Amino acid sequence: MSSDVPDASDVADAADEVDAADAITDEPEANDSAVEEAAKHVPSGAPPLRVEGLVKRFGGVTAVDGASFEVEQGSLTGLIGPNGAGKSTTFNCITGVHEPTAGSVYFKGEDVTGLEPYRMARKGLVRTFQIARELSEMTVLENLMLAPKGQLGESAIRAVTPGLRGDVVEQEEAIRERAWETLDFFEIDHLATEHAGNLSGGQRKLLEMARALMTDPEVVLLDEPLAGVNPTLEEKLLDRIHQLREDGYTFLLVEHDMDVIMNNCEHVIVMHQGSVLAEGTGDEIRNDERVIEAYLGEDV
Amino acid sequence: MGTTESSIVDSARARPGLLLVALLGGLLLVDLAAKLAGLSVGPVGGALSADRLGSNLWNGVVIGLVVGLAGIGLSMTYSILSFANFSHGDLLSTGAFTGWGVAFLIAGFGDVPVRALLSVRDAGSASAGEVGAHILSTPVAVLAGLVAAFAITAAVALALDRAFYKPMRDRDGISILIASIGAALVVRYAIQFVYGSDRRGVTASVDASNLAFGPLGLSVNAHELTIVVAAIGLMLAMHFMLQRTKLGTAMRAMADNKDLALVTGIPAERVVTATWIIGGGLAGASGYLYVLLRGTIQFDFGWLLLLLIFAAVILGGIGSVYGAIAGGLVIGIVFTTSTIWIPSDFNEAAAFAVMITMLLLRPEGLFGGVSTA
Amino acid sequence: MSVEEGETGDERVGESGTDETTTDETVADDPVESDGTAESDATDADAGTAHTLDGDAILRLRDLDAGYGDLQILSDVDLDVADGEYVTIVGPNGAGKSTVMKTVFGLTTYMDGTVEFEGEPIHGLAPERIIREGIGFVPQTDNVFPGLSVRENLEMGAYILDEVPEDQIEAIYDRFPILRERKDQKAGTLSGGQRQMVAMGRALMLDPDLLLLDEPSAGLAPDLVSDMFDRIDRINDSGTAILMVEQNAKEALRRCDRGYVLVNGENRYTDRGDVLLGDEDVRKDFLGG
Amino acid sequence: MTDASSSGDRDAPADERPESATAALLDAAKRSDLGLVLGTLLVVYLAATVLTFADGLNSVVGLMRTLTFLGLVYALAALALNLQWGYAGLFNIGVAGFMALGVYTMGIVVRSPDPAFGPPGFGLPLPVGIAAGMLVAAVVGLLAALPALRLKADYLAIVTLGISEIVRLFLQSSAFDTFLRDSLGVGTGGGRGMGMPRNPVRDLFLVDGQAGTPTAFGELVFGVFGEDALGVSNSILIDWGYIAVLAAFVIAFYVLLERLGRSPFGRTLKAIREDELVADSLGKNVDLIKVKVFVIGCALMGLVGILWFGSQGNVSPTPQFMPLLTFYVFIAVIIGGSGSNTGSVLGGIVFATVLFEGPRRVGASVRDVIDAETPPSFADAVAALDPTAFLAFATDNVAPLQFILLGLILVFIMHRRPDGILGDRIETAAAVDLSERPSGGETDE
Repeated sequence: MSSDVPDASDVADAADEVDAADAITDEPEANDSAVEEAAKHVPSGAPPLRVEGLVKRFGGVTAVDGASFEVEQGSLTGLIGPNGAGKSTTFNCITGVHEPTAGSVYFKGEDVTGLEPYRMARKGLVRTFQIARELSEMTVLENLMLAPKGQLGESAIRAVTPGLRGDVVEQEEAIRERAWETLDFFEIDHLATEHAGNLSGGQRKLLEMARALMTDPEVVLLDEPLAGVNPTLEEKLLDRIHQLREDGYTFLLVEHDMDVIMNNCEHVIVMHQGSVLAEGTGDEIRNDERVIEAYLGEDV
Repeated sequence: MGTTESSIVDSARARPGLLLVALLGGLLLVDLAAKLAGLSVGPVGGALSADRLGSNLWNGVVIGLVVGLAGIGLSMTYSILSFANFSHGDLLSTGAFTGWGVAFLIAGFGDVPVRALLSVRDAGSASAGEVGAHILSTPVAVLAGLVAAFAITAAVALALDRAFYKPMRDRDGISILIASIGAALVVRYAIQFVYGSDRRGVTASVDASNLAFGPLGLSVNAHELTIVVAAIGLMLAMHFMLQRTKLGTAMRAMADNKDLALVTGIPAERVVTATWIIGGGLAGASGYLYVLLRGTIQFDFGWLLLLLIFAAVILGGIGSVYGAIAGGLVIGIVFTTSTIWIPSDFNEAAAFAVMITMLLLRPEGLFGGVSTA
Repeated sequence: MSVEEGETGDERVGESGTDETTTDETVADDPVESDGTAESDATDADAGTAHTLDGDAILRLRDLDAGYGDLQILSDVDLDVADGEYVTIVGPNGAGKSTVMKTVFGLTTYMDGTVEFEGEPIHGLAPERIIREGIGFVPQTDNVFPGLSVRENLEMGAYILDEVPEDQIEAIYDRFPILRERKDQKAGTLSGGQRQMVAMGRALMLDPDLLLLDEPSAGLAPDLVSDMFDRIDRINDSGTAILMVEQNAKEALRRCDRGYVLVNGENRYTDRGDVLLGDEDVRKDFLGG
Repeated sequence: MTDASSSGDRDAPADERPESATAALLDAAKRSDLGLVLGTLLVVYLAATVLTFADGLNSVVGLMRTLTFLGLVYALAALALNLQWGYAGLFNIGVAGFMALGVYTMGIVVRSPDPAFGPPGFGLPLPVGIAAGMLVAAVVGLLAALPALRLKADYLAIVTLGISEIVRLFLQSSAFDTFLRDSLGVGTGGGRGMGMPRNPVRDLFLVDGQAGTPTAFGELVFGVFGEDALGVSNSILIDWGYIAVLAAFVIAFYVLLERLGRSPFGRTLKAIREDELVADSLGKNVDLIKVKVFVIGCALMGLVGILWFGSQGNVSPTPQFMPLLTFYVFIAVIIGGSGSNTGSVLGGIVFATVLFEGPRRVGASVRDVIDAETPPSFADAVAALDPTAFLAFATDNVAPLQFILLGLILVFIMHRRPDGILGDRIETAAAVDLSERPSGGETDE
């Protein structure tokens, strides 16, 4: 099957619905995202994601200690580092799960430090989880249909009022169609009506990514998307990531499999003891003495 | 890290609710002082005798000790078994009925049929109040009842664990909480079925049982004194058990970190058994003492006390045994002194309000209890 | 005890088995020799592919499959630890190193294969039983009871004994004198290095034949790491076999008798620590190739 | 029904054959939710007929009325709780308090301002009272929810139980009654409670609600079923009229909640129940949605309080609004399986009829046929060493036994069938059909 990427044109219908929804819905945050939605098409000089002097302490433990880096528009950037380097905490600070102790996070030039995860997602930054967090009591299709922004039916009143429900159903049909297309793209359409709890580990990873894409993001943070995935599926997932990149998505990838990082990311950031130790291409990183030392241990 | 002062300012800025509560507390204290001094400025102040305040505080301490004693078991099951036990209040009733049955048996042996004595009710010519035991007239009966209340309730708590909770050991806290509501119904209505639903007096009246402390204007009842001594004794025993015995240390270890306790080789089931025996036994003893204080018994009094016990435990930091005791004292004093400001209809509501405020402002409690789940 | 399944192992490996003095020689005394061995033996692919010992092993894993729930992490892992031996497991992130350790202690989902300790199968036993068999375990994080005093932490290590073994507590205070000074202090108030000592002391309370250490250097300030490794050396010198997972591969391989390199939940290389340390392929496994 | 299922059983292909006849029955009934509810009611009616057959039609219809009324009000309460707990996982055990707020507010708003008739009210029309009742329940729900929803589930449980008790203690308090009279000129009646405004359904049958002067409609109904025809008393017939209203509310609740559930809103609730962080990370404002659903649920509970207790002539805080009421509703939801609206309706009916009323009726019937004096106490019953005497005691004290049974059932369900009697009914959370790919879309491969 050919590349059925659910790109902008494919999802135009649904996206239009979304914009319409934002104008009507009563939640103020949704209006923000409508603005963002419009801004998206205007090329901006600022990088999609920039982290500056990020510090996160838990009690007396400093997990992230002044990390600074940038993710370029349309890139596939790898973030690596030995255990305890602070990668996950950095991820959590960017996505708003933790509030940073100090430092800033910029999304397309805008200071978004400390915004809650849902606000980050609405702005267009979405993440996947290291251990897939599928909603196991929902079907695969429901999992996907949960994600899109600006759903009319998320207003309780619209969902139940007879005169208004027509629009909800119409939008649901568009979202359903887009969900099917996304499932096609990840080749898990045969699992659509399966409860997510019945999926294999690898399939759950695919589901996570498919669901994240349904939010129509600009930047996708992938937390070990390949952990526990078999080689065939791994290839499929990487292939999808590359395809999506060509469609303009930006990826930041945390992965412990070095080969994956070195062979797929054009830019690699190495974290060690909470800060950025080195940056560069895969080859530069591989031959960087400091990186080698960080990974193999220092002389003591 | 700043200095202490700046951190106080910071926390006040970060938590306006806390500031508000502190202000309110300060206002009440000022008002109390004004009342004692007999001053009256607008809505503030009024008249309050030191005697009344003294007796309010004393009553608060007595109730607080009973509630705190009951809270120990609730706190232990929460920290070691990770669920809020809604059947704990009915363990109080279990202890009260069984304990008073034994006390009656000893106090009224020979005069009244045994079956009436054991079911804590009147029979023939003797009313329950007449059989009733008293610490001054029948001290052995009262003390034997206390021991029986502890022992029988411990056995009941253990049986409940084996039948209801053990099969659910690895389930989530809410599922076990719901099962504990079921267990509460079973226990409460088994008590009603066996003992009947009427409220009845149990303590005898004895002349000159009040000891007056002249200078303080306090009049202390012999039963109140018994309760204070017994409750403090049990708390000290509990403290000794927790701090000085291997079992107690293992309990604290389990409450600290269950996974580590497992890999350290602490036999979890044995600790759980001990937890039920001690927690249940203390609940039974406190139920028995509560009835000694009130003088009457009724099948659902423990259930009605449960929320107050929860209030005490949450106030002290759920999971912390010492917090439960301190929380009990605070709740007891709030319960009795709140009548200075509000009608006595609301003293219970005031205690719940204190609990809810605590949960909202500082869910970890005064003493930062164990975090489970 | 039968040893039929011991595959045609490497001679180098067999030697380092039982003798403590060997340990000292290879690890501490003779770095030059190690380098020499590395040169001659590290002929890429065939270097160190036998994962089992010829002789007796107190801990013996064969074809072990394990994981969490339905997620399989380890597949067909073979691993031996001889009496008194010092073995480390290294490997890139996510290789399943800690999983090996937890599986020995019965804390993961066992799927297939065997775990034997001193000739007896131990998989499926409760941790309490495994401790009785003579294995001590120091988890990576949260490895002290913060609300208990140092002494109480140690006492808990000997819970299964009827009496608190005072002489053993004294022995542990002798080994870690700072703990004697802090014996009444709550463990939660100690520094990271001191906590690690409490955790090790607790695991040593029953004088185990084998001590499992999960990343003992994790979270320690760099200047404390060397101290920590020295302490582990001394524990090993007194006869306790060590199986250690370590992030600091360089130091761990330098100090151990034998090392296992795990990649993606499978055995990759097994050899003397210094040999692995000098191996170009091992280095590639860490940084990708 | 039995016939249908057994024939269905025979026709079923071997691999789909259910394990037993009961399973077959359940299986057949599950395919039609309405059939399931009506079938259950039918069984209940059958049992009621058997129990009271000898006493004549009036008794049969009277018992059916009581059972249906209770079944429907519990179904309503269970539906409201299911929205909070079943859909969103919010463990609210203050149901009794929110019901009390609803019905008391309605009473205060609607009652006559004249203190001669008991606690005075504002004397406003009934619809205003109902709206006010729902509003007050919703506002208190909002005040409770705003901070409390950040707490863990077990803390939320204790807070809501505490709020429910505070509400009851206030309503119970004569000081509060006096305070209201002094400040607003209205009262609660304190511990004695307050009389409820006349049920409008009564006006449908009787002119100005006066017995003896039926309306044209009343004339017609009484003529067909009444004492002179089939022999059913007028008051029972009027109650059936109210039951029809309740049934309409059950249907309305059901449709409302199903629509909520089968919408993006319901999908978000389901996601929050399972994993808040996922919902949050996908751009859902979890806190806001939780507050919304909690407030909607509390408003519905207020309405249920009005429909239920507002029709009972008089309300009093104790014992009507004790926490036990909350647990009844919880048991109803748990029996039906939390998360399923059909389950809630069914659980309400089964709880009210089989568990709540059933044992009393059966106990009374058994007591009638036992020829023995009831021993004065349990100890006497045991000491008598006579099984008949013991049975007489047990059947005379069937209420506590019934509660013990309830407790055991609750524990049993948590042990064996945490998904409820209907099993795991995972309902689709979308406004469109998700069972298969719409034909418009391309077919794969």
